[in-house]
This record gives sequence, C-alpha cells and structure tokens, in this order.
Amino acid sequence: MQKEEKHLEASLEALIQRVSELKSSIGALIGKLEHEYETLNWPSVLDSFALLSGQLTSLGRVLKGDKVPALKNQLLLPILISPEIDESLGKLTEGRVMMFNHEIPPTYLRTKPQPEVEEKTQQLVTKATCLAQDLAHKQLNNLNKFTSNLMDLMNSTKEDWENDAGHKNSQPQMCSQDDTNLLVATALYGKDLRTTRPRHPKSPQIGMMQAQQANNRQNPVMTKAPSAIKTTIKSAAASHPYQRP
Amino acid sequence: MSEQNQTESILQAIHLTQKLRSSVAKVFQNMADGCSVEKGNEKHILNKFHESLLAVNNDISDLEKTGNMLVSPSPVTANSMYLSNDPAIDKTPVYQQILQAYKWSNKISDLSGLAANVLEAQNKLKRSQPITIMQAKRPKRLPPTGHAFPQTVVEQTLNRLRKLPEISDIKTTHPLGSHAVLQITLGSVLKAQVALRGLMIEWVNVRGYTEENPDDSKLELWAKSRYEVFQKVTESCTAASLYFYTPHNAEFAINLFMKWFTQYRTLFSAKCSKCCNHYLNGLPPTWRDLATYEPYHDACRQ
Amino acid sequence: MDPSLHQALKTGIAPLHEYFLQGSILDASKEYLIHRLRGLCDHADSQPEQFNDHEMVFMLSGQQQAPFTVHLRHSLLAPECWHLRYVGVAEMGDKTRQTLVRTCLDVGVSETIIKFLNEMGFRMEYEFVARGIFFHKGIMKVTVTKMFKMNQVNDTKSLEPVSASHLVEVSVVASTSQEQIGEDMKNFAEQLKPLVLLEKVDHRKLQPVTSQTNT
Amino acid sequence: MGVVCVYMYPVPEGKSGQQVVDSMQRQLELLGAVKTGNFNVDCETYLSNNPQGTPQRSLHLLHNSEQPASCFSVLDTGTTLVADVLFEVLMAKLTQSKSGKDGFYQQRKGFKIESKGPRFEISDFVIKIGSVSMASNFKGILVEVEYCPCAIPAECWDLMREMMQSFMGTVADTPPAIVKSKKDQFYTPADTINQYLEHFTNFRKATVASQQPR
Repeated sequence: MQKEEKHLEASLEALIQRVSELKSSIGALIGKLEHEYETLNWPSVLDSFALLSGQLTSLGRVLKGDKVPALKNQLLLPILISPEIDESLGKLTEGRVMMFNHEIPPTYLRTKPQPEVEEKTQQLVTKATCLAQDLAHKQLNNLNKFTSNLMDLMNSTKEDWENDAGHKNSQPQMCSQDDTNLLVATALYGKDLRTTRPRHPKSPQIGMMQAQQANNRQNPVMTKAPSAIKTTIKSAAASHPYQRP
Repeated sequence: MSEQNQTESILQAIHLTQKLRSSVAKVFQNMADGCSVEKGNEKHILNKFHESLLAVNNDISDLEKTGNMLVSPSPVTANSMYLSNDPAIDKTPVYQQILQAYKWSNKISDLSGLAANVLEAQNKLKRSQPITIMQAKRPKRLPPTGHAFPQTVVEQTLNRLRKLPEISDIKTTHPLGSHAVLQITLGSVLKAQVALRGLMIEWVNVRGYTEENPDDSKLELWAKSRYEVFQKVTESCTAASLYFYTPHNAEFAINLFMKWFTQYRTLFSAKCSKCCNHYLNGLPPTWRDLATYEPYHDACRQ
Repeated sequence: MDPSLHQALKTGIAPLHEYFLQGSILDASKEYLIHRLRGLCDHADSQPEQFNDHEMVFMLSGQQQAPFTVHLRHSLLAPECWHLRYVGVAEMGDKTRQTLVRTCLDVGVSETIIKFLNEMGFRMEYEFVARGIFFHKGIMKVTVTKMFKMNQVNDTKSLEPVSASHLVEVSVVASTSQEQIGEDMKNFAEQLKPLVLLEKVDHRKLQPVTSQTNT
Repeated sequence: MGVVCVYMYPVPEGKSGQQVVDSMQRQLELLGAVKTGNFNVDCETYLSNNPQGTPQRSLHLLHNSEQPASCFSVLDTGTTLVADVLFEVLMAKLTQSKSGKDGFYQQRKGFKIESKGPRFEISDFVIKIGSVSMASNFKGILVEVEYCPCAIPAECWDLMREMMQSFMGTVADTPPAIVKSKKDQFYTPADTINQYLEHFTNFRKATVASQQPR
C-alpha cells in the first residue's frame, strides 16, 4: 500500500511538472500574441504551436504510460468546503482560485463534459450511426480522392516551382569573368595576337625588362595604352540618314 | 444533337448578333444626331430613347437564349482559343514600325507645309495651273500636259539624258511621292537640284561640287549656294527653264534645257565671247546664250 | 603648345579623362542585352548603330624611353574615317571610386596616318577587328563589341573570333572634376545585372608578361 | 574649300614690308575687296631623338586659321597628316621628358615661323597678305589667293591667273609647283599647307645662308 501511494505521488509529481510546463508555454504564446503582435511572424507562432503540441503528446504519453497507475481508479473527494479565503490555495493557483467554496467543486472536479456538450455529442453520434454503411464509405472514398488530387496538384506545382528556380539559377550564366579578362587583355595588350607576326627586333627585350621591373617594384609603370574600344562615333553618327526635323 | 442543328443555331446566333448591333447602332445614331429638346417635348424624346433601349434589351435576351442553346465549342474551333493569346511582343517589330510610320507622317506633314510655303512665296510663276472654271469659258486652250507623265516615262527620259557626255550623274529621289527631284552632277564643277513635276521643271538650284549635302540622301533643294558664281548660275537656270518651257511638249523642253545646261561644264574655264576674258568683277562668265550656247559675263550680255 | 589649346585643356572643353567599366556577355545571351540596352538608352526608336572597325596598335620604342602606344581605328563601314587614340594607364582608385579612370586622347586623322606613323618611327604591334553595336545615354557610351583575330596581316576578311563572348564597355569622356559621373555609371551598370557584370577590371593583372617573353 | 595659290611677293629695295603690304591693300580695295579679318599660318618644327642607326626625322606642325580645328603635320619625307587639333597634345606627350630621359621628339627652339596679316574677299575670291616672321624678325611677304567655288586647279587656273595678275602682275604667271602637279585632282587644305611649308623652308634656308657668311 505504502509503495503504491509512493508510486502515485511520484507520477502525480511528474504530471504536475508536465502540466506546469504546458502552462508556461501557453502563457508565453499568449504573451507573444499580446505584446509582439506587430512584429510577430508566422514561423515563430508555428514554433510555439509545435512546442505546445510536443508537450501535449508527452503529457499524453505520461498519462498512458505503464508507470502511472490508473488514475481512473482513484477517487477525489472534496473534504472541506469553506467560504473563507484560503491563502495557501491562492498561492498554489497563482491567485486564480482564492477560496474553495460551494461553487468550485462542480466545475473543477468535473469528470464528465457539461450536460449540454454531452447532449450535442450524443446527437452527432446518433447521426453518424444512422448513416448507411455504404454511403459513408462512398463519402470517405470521395474525400480520399479529393485529398489525393489536391496533393498531386500541390506536388506538381511545387515541382514546377523548383524547376523554375533551377532555371533561374542557370540564367546568370550569361557572362563569364574569364571572357571579360581575355577580351580586355586582347584589346589592351594584344594577348594571343602578337605571336602571329614578328616584332621589331629590339623591342622585345626592352619590353620584357620593363615588365619585369614593373613586377619587381609592385608598382607597374604601364606604358601601354588601354584599348580604344570606343570607336569612330562620328562616322556612324553622321551616317544616320534621317535626322528628325 | 446533330451537326445540322448546331449550324443552324450558330447561324441564328450570328443573325441575332447582327440585329443587336444594328439596334445598338441605332441608339448611338440617335444620340449622335442629337436633337433640340423643346419644352414639354422631353417626354417624347425620352420615350423614343426608352423604346430603342428596350429593343436592344430584347435583342440581348434573344441572343442569350440562343447562346445558351449552343453546346460548348466543338473541337473544330480549338485553334480559335489562341486568338486572344498575345504574340511574342519582342519578336514582332510593331513598335519600330509604328514609330517609323509616325516619324514619316510627321515628316511628310512638315515637308509638305514647307514646300507649300516655299512654292507659294518663291515661285509665283506657276506653270501648272489647276483646272479651273475659267477653262470652261476658253475651251480652245488645252490644259498643259507637262505634269502628267507617269514615272516610267520620266525614268526613260532621264535615262536618255544620262547619256549626255557632260553629265556625270543624275540621281533621282521621290521625296514627296510621285514627282522626281533630280540631282545632276556636271563634271566636278557643280551640282544642280532640279525639282520636276512630271517632266516639267519646277525649280532649279545650283550649288558647287564641293558644297556638301549633309549626306547624299538628304536633298537640300532650297539652300542657296554660298558662292556668288553659283547664285548667278541658279538665276540663269531659272530664267532658262522658263524660256524653254513648252506646255504641251515637256519632253522636248527638258531636252533643250539640259542641252543648254550642260554648257556649264566649262563654267570656270570658258572665256567670255565678248570681252575675251575669264575674269570680270570677281566672276567667270556665268551666262550661256540660250540659242548659241556661247558664254558671256553677266555684264557683257547686252 | 598653343596657349589657347592649353586653356581649353585646363577648363575641360577638351576632355581628357575617360571613366569606364568593362564586362562581357556570352554570344547566346547578347540579344537579351541588346534588347535591354535599347530600352535603357537614348534613341530607342531607331535601330542601334553598328560599327565594324579595324584596330591597329602602334608602338614607338626608344632605347631609354618607355614605349609609347597608340591605337588606330579604321572604320570598315565608312573607310574615310580614321581615328587615333592614346590611352593612359587605367587607375583602379580606391573603393569609393566607382569606375576605372584613365587619360585619353581622341584625334580624328586623315588616311595618311599609317604611313605617317611608320615614318615617325612607330611599329605596328598587333591588330584585330572589332565589330558591334553602340548605344549612348546622355554622355554615357555603351559598346557591345565582338572581337576577331585576323588570320592574315591586313586582311579584314578572314577572321576568327577571339572568344565566345562580346565585350561590353560603358564609358564617359570628361574632365577630371566630374566624379559624379561614376555614380551614374554605377547605377546604369546595376540595371544591366545579371546579364552583364560591369566592373572595374584590374588591368595590371592582365598585362601579359609571359607573352612578351615569348615573342 | 577651293583652289589656293601662294606666292612670295618680292619686297623691292628701299621699301619696308609694311609699305608693300599697305600699297597692295589699297590696290585690292580699289578692286572692290572687302577686309574680312585677319589670318595666321604658323609652323613649328620637331626633331626626333631617335637612337643611332635610324635616320633623324623632322616633323613640321602647322596651323591654319582657316581650319582652326585641325592641325597639319608634315614629315621631311613629305607625308602629310591632317588631324584634329588634339594631335598637338599627343605631340606634347611625345616631347615630354620623363624622369630625366628625353622624349621621343624635341622641339626646335627659335625655329617657329609664321605668316600673318589681313584677309580680303572679292566675290568668291579670298586674298590674304601675310608678313612672314621668324622669331619676330620680318622675312618677307606671302600672298595667298583662293578661289572657293572650284576644287580642281585645271578648271579655274586661267580665271585665277587673270584675277591675280590684276594686282600682282607677273608674279603670278605660272601656278605654284604643288598646284601644277595636282591639276586634275581635287585640291585639299593639305596642299595649301605644303605650299606654305615650302615657302617657310625657303625663308629658313635663306636665313641660314645669310647668317653663315658672317
């Protein structure tokens, strides 16, 4: 007996811990909604929900777990009901319940849903049961079909998007740095062009010397002139046959 | 539903559409015509308008009914769905074409305005009279025909003229439609711009060989030469074009004129027949006799 | 030098500085670029202007003096047009400067120039053909150039492309005091992304040390 | 641009250059000439600093106020280059001596020669009477006559000769050599410059010759 009581105590302890965790995260979410609604973004709300649902499942697991004795079998009796303000109770409930009077037990110690809720559930249950088996099947199948169709649609759209994105990634391949360098070097220094013809006999050594000097000094005195890619604009501009009046 | 039936209902729908159009057109017509509303008469007008609108309404509902009877378009019309698709805008040169057309129309209006002004102001001696009622009173006189030559004939005549040895080149342009403007190059001495109307010479302007046109395609029909000598020659040419003018044998006239004109090949090198000098008052002999083609200084002519 | 010419150079009437950016575009994507440039630049209504130039680079080298290079351009479309250009070393400047800057000198010349340069002591170093389109936007000039190697000396007919890209350059010729131009050019270059990355290409890295030893 | 003839007009003994210019000006005004400003043709000479082995080149750089945006360069080989006036800046870069080393070319000091004076017009003729001076020493008189409407010397030579003889007499009996050699071709501004250069060279030679005996 002693052992069982201890067991119960421990599991209750665990439950209380879980519930208080749950409570604090709900509080956090509410705080977030109330104070940060201007800057709040959807992902962070989703995070909070995920936390909540995790905590709920872990609570459920604890409840169903083997270690917890069947709480159903336990009885809970209100022993003392008094209209006096009970400070310790207030402390325990963070000021929510200040006294344990006659109004409290029916709401707080309820084990069944409220009568009207129960009635509604009952109605739904009867409605569900009176539905013919095959009709229900049909509806189920329909629903499944719709869902799978929707899934397909979403998936294909997603694929399209991803393809598009992939496409876009391939587009910037419109220019290449190597080509830029090659072209500039060709225009400026005649890269790859010089080899085709013999040069002035004296100049190579001089040119080389200078290039080396330049490299040594790390401050090249470049005496070669950059390109004249700009061209004889005059000619082309003048050849425009019709000036606007 | 049979094909036959389908066709019929389509036909009917088309018919109804036409009807609708006509009734709508009628409404707009009425509105466009306008009417002066007299006091107390507003009701009448309003009624009339109301009636025509009702007619439109009826037509619409008829059309709608027939339209509902039509089943969804048969596969035959599948291609028509592409009708509304935008073509690849980038590939069609519509934009440039529109701009081009706009520019040209601008240019045409500008140039025609300019030409009208110039012709009015500078060229009072009209050789081509518009046919007026006056002619009815004097039926004996034939209207001049010089302006009424088709382009092919003009081209043929010019080709014959091109064979004259003194002429190095005749360029033809048609800046404002059918009538040609010639640019005649005489050796490397001068260039003349001759505006033709049919085969009739309307306007002659002579400038130096080196006086550049901004570019060859652009005609400078009106800009006078910078040099006095060519201004004198222009004057002589205008006089000659009037002298050689014959209303009914324009081809003959242009041949005579050109023959005379080619004498200017020796503008700088010919001696005056009277004073036997090249130079007089800063000018070479700028006049060529109309009959003998002999060169004279302006002052030596008389 | 003529004092009035001196004055003109000082006051910026004869501009001596070129601000420029360079980049390239693969041939396949050239049309996109042309399309965009036509939209961005002046005279969108007319066809863009073409050029086809034969460029020859002449060098004058002495024993003690640093070699002096000039670029001679001859239009193959308008054969009477000859253009001589001297350009100085391109300065990278620091980060705050948006473009490369170099001194430049553009001189229109008569067709006797080749003979003249040769007799002055210049020797031709290399030549190529540059063919392309140019646009202008205000004082900014944009060129899209395809460069061709010439298989034979002085033969502008048999050509071989240098690379599979077009060279793209944006440039402004102005006097020194106009640093604002750099901003404008940068903004313009920004609008051509990602088609072309117009940048300050470091010319020092491109100077062909190896090719000089080879020749 | 028309055909230009440049003649050296002899200054008779006992007369100053200014007197000759004045009398010619009066004569022209009698013929109906109108003064339309002044003109100026100048010439500077550069020598190349070529290393031994290659021949030294001299390069003449000329300006003509008639073509203010151009400059003309003539090498001693006779090759003439017409260029934008900016070519002069290029020339300046070539003459610049960098870090103690000489430039590729150097200017010949005290060798600048120019012809300047009034410019007249009679109808399509332009007449310029230039007093030539080198280092501010008077050297002689050059008369330039241009007939603008015609660009081919053979066409208008007779006309020009009659015109010129009316105020210069026998000086203008035969066309200048350069004009003669280009009779049937188009005359260009470069030809004018070459005529001037020829006269300038003659003046310089005369100066050197007259200085040497001393």
